[in-house]
Amino acid sequence: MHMADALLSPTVGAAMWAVSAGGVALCSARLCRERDDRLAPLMGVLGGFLFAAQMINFSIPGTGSSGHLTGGLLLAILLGPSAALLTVASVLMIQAFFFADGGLLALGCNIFNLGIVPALLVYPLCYRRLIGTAPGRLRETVVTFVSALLAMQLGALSVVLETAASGISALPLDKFLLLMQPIHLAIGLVEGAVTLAVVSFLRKARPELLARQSGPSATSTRLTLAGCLICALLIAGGLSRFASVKPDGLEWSVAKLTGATSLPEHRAGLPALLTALQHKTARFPEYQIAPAAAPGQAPAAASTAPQGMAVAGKGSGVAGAVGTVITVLLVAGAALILRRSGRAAVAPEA
Amino acid sequence: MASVHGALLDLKRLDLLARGGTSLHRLDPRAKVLATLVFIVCVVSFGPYQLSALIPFFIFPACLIAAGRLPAGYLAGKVALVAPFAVAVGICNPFFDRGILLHLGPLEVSGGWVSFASIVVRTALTVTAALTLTALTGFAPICRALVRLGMPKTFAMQLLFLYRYLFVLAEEAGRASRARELRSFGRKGKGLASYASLLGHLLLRTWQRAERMHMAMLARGYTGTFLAAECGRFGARELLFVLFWSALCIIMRLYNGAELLGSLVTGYLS
Amino acid sequence: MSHHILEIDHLRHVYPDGTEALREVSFSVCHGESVAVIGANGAGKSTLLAHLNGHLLPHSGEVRIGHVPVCRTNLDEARRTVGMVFQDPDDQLFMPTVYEDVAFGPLNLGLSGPELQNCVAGALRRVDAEHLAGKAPYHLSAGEKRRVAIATVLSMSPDILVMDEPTNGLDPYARRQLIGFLKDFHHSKIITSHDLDMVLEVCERTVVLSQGVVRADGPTLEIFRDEALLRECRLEKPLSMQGCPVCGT
Amino acid sequence: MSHHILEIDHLRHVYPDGTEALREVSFSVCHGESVAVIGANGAGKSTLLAHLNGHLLPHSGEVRIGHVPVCRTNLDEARRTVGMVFQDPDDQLFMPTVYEDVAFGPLNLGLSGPELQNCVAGALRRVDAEHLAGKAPYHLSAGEKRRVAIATVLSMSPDILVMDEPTNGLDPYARRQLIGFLKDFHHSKIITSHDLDMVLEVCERTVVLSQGVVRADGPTLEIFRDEALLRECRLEKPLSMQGCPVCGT
Ligand SMILES: Nc1ncnc2c1ncn2[C@@H]1O[C@H](COP(=O)(O)OP(=O)(O)OP(=O)(O)O)[C@@H](O)[C@H]1O
Ligand SMILES: Nc1ncnc2c1ncn2[C@@H]1O[C@H](COP(=O)(O)OP(=O)(O)OP(=O)(O)O)[C@@H](O)[C@H]1O
Ligand SMILES: [Mg+2]
Ligand SMILES: [Mg+2]
Repeated sequence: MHMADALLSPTVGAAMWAVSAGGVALCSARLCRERDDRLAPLMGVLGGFLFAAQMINFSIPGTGSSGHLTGGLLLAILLGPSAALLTVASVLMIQAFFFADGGLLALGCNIFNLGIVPALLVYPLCYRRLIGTAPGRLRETVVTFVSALLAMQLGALSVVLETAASGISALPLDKFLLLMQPIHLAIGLVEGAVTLAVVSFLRKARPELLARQSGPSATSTRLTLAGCLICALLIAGGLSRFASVKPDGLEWSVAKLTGATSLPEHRAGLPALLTALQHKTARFPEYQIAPAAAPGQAPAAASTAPQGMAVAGKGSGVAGAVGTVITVLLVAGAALILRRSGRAAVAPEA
Repeated sequence: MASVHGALLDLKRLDLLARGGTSLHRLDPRAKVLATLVFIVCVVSFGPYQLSALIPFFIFPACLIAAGRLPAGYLAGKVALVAPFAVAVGICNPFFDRGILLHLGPLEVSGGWVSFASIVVRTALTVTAALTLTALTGFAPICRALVRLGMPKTFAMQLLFLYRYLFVLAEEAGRASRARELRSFGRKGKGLASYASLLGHLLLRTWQRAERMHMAMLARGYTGTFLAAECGRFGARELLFVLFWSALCIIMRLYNGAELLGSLVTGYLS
Repeated sequence: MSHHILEIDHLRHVYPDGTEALREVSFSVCHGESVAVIGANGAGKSTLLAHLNGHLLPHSGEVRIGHVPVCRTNLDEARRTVGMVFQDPDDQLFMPTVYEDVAFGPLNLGLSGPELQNCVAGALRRVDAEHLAGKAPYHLSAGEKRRVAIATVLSMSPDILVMDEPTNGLDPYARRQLIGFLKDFHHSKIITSHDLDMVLEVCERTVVLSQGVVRADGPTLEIFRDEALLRECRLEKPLSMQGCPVCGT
Repeated sequence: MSHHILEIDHLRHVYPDGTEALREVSFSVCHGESVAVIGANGAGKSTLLAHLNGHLLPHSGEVRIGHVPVCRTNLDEARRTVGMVFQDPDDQLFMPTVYEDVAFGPLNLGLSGPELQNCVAGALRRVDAEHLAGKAPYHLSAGEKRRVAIATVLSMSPDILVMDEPTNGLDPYARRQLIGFLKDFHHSKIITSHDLDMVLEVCERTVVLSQGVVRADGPTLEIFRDEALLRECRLEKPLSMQGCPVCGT
């Protein structure tokens, strides 16, 4: 359930980038402070493990389909929340760059859905609270299942919210929810089962590995606070989109919020660039998105859409189509010429 | 386990492409990362019903692929395979959004179809841009570029380690899952029990490998921080590259080139 | 003509990245024969073995087991007939205990109850590892792991045993034990190895692979006497044959 | 008395799970000497090597490098003096390119600029791998990986070179190349291996380890002539000493 660039609006994308960059920065700083030099190679290879594990499937009995491990919760149990977040984020980043799984803008959303949710929200707030210090068999089973389910449900929920807030998909919010949540109920159960099985395998084979994480974490309260803040940011960002009729409302609120969190990554680097660009483009009339929940009124909505449709009046559909074809031809031609000339230029050198 | 192999080969292939010697390859990675980000933001900032305005954007990946001498067919094939989620969600649009939006002669096109097509085109654009960036730059340089654009160093190190051991571990996992497949006739043996146990073994071996790696790193003076050996230069060429493509993307964002061209031509004809 | 014959016929394999790992490989194995496939690093040995049980499918040419070409539709049959022992036993042992691991294949073939137990016990007995049944694979020594890996394959009573570098990482005693076991085992066998002394003892016939082509195929001793051929293929005489004062050099 | 001497003195190591991997190990290495440590699987060879650069610390007894005991406070010094080449080169090559990998150690030692470049180029030249500098480790063959792994260690100009099973998985040609390189290399060396023929060629002295104790220590040839000792320690004569299998002498 990777979020994809094509379903995202730049505002939502930038907001989620900011949130995820903040999370990654926070966790990097924490790890830097801990200075456990064993952690660098361990996180690296466990990321590789996660990646490799996701390529192995198992068949889910009775359905004929197959599943695999997402791993956010498992890594949090093994490495602690900060290292787990960085590891999941790095796997997602490789997937974005090499398999274009998701995409570069959607990376922020994906890190949030699959990394921050299980590692910084569910693990400290649910798993650690419930599991206690010396859990029995039953308790461990129940808590692991509940945590995995919760992580999956929250992840799926944020996919839905992000998609809806972006407004590219016409899928109504309620239908989308009804589609996503039950599917992820099943996936969450499977995730819980695999996590539990792997943890108990490790407990039998190398108990000392799990002992590392069983002590109470001193910084968990701060992490929890950070989690709450992030959550608030998300909800504020998502809801303000729905609440505000004024298209600029979200940009304004996000800019204000990201400014207020005063994490350095928000002002420097990519997110700032994204928001700045968004501000520039937003000076021109923003297209009102047709209210997806009211499909019958689409023509009316279209007529209110200020620009795109205004040019695309009745007759100009043809003009658009002709123009599209010509543009494609032009692009292809340019590429061919470039390739030829490139070859000609390179050939004498070589 | 064809997928393990396929994914690995794609990785290796992109990695090999990144070692090409064109001037685009030599450009400082930061320039390419910045230009690609501007491009993607411009593309996704269009409204859901805009289709023709997206088309001119193909000029960016097309030029990079051509000038970087990348295999266009291979990249196109990869683009066709990815983003099933976006397409799956997008295909719902025609069902929920039936209002007629366009008339192409006698053909009436509903808003849902237009926005679906728009989603597909966006997917193609963003995915091609990301893959082109990787194929022109390579992963390690991208990481270094991101560090110099503000990414935390701990995270960058983590990315480099991951990338290095991806190959080793994925091959290990591929062999293990192949061994399981050879002895599970049909799908019977591929249930949860053997899956979890296989993962457990893999995790154990991974952990032992991490311990050995740590030993190797300590043996060579590792103290918890990584020192960078080389760094590129962000010169005039890089600046020009970024400015040119950003300007072009923003212009294409503001003026619908295809539409203008089309009305010009149809205006002539009628 | 025997049923258990294996024929490799003009086999060619190109990896998706364009590496032509096998270019033109043809040979066949009779019932009960022991064949070694030797060659330098990257000669294509492991690639060839992966074709025998249909893990890789040929680009052109074919592999026939008992005159039936291996293809997508009869993979299960091929996998039961050809028992594959991997180079690294860790890849092959993935269940929590040795017993479960050896039972994994037969269970999937539909055995159960006492039949299953007999089958597992028999396989473990043949490799002399009955006492290990209850242990976890990660607690075994290198030699024990190797023997158990062989048992997991034997429990499916394959007709042909295929092994990739079986003596790798074993100490001299465990290696000797394995050689003894392989000599006693009167099945068809195909073995790849860089341990040419083991090849000399276990296999009566040797196929030399070099850059994806069969460079030579004949009685093991004859091949090992041809120094020019060996040198060309980045090989050398088995160590025990180097500098024998009685015969040659 | 030389400065570069390595002394292992009543070394004992118990793993956290209670396995007593080393019970009582004592021997010492002089400047310029090549010592092989041989023994069965699980005899404790790798555990012993891990003590030499302080990755594991002894339960009792000590390891002295140049008369200074290795302990928590002088680990850095010990690690610079003892260059360790691992059994699996993949564990050792962890940077994106060969150049960066070889430069990793010198960088941490504080070299930079042309000094660094010279050091890296020199190390790569010594293992004949200059042309590989720009490659990624996962694009190398088994023999190339091994050579680069040695270069990563040489670049720190260690006083003692320690190698764990260096010929494992190499084809005969690459193995011969490695042996040639090791013979030319006039440093102190400690090598563990199951490849006793390589030991015979490279090391003038051999230590036999068995179940965590030193069973024998002496000139290599003498040790390999003592068949009773070898049999007891799950070893056997090097293959080239075992008599020719062809003419049966
Ligand atoms: N998955 C793969 N993709 C691309 N090329 C591959 C792949 N696997 C192997 N090769 C290449 O195919 C050739 C043959 O490889 P193979 O593993 O069969 O050699 P081998 O004879 O088993 O070598 P070794 O003795 O080192 O095990 C090599 O050049 C190798 O680099
Ligand atoms: N991390 C560990 N925890 C517990 N026991 C271990 C660990 N590593 C090794 N051992 C045990 O210590 C003993 C010595 O192991 P070691 O790896 O040193 O043997 P070795 O001589 O290197 O064997 P090989 O020739 O197979 O490499 C073995 O019995 C092994 O099972
Ligand atoms: Mg092989
Ligand atoms: Mg060892």
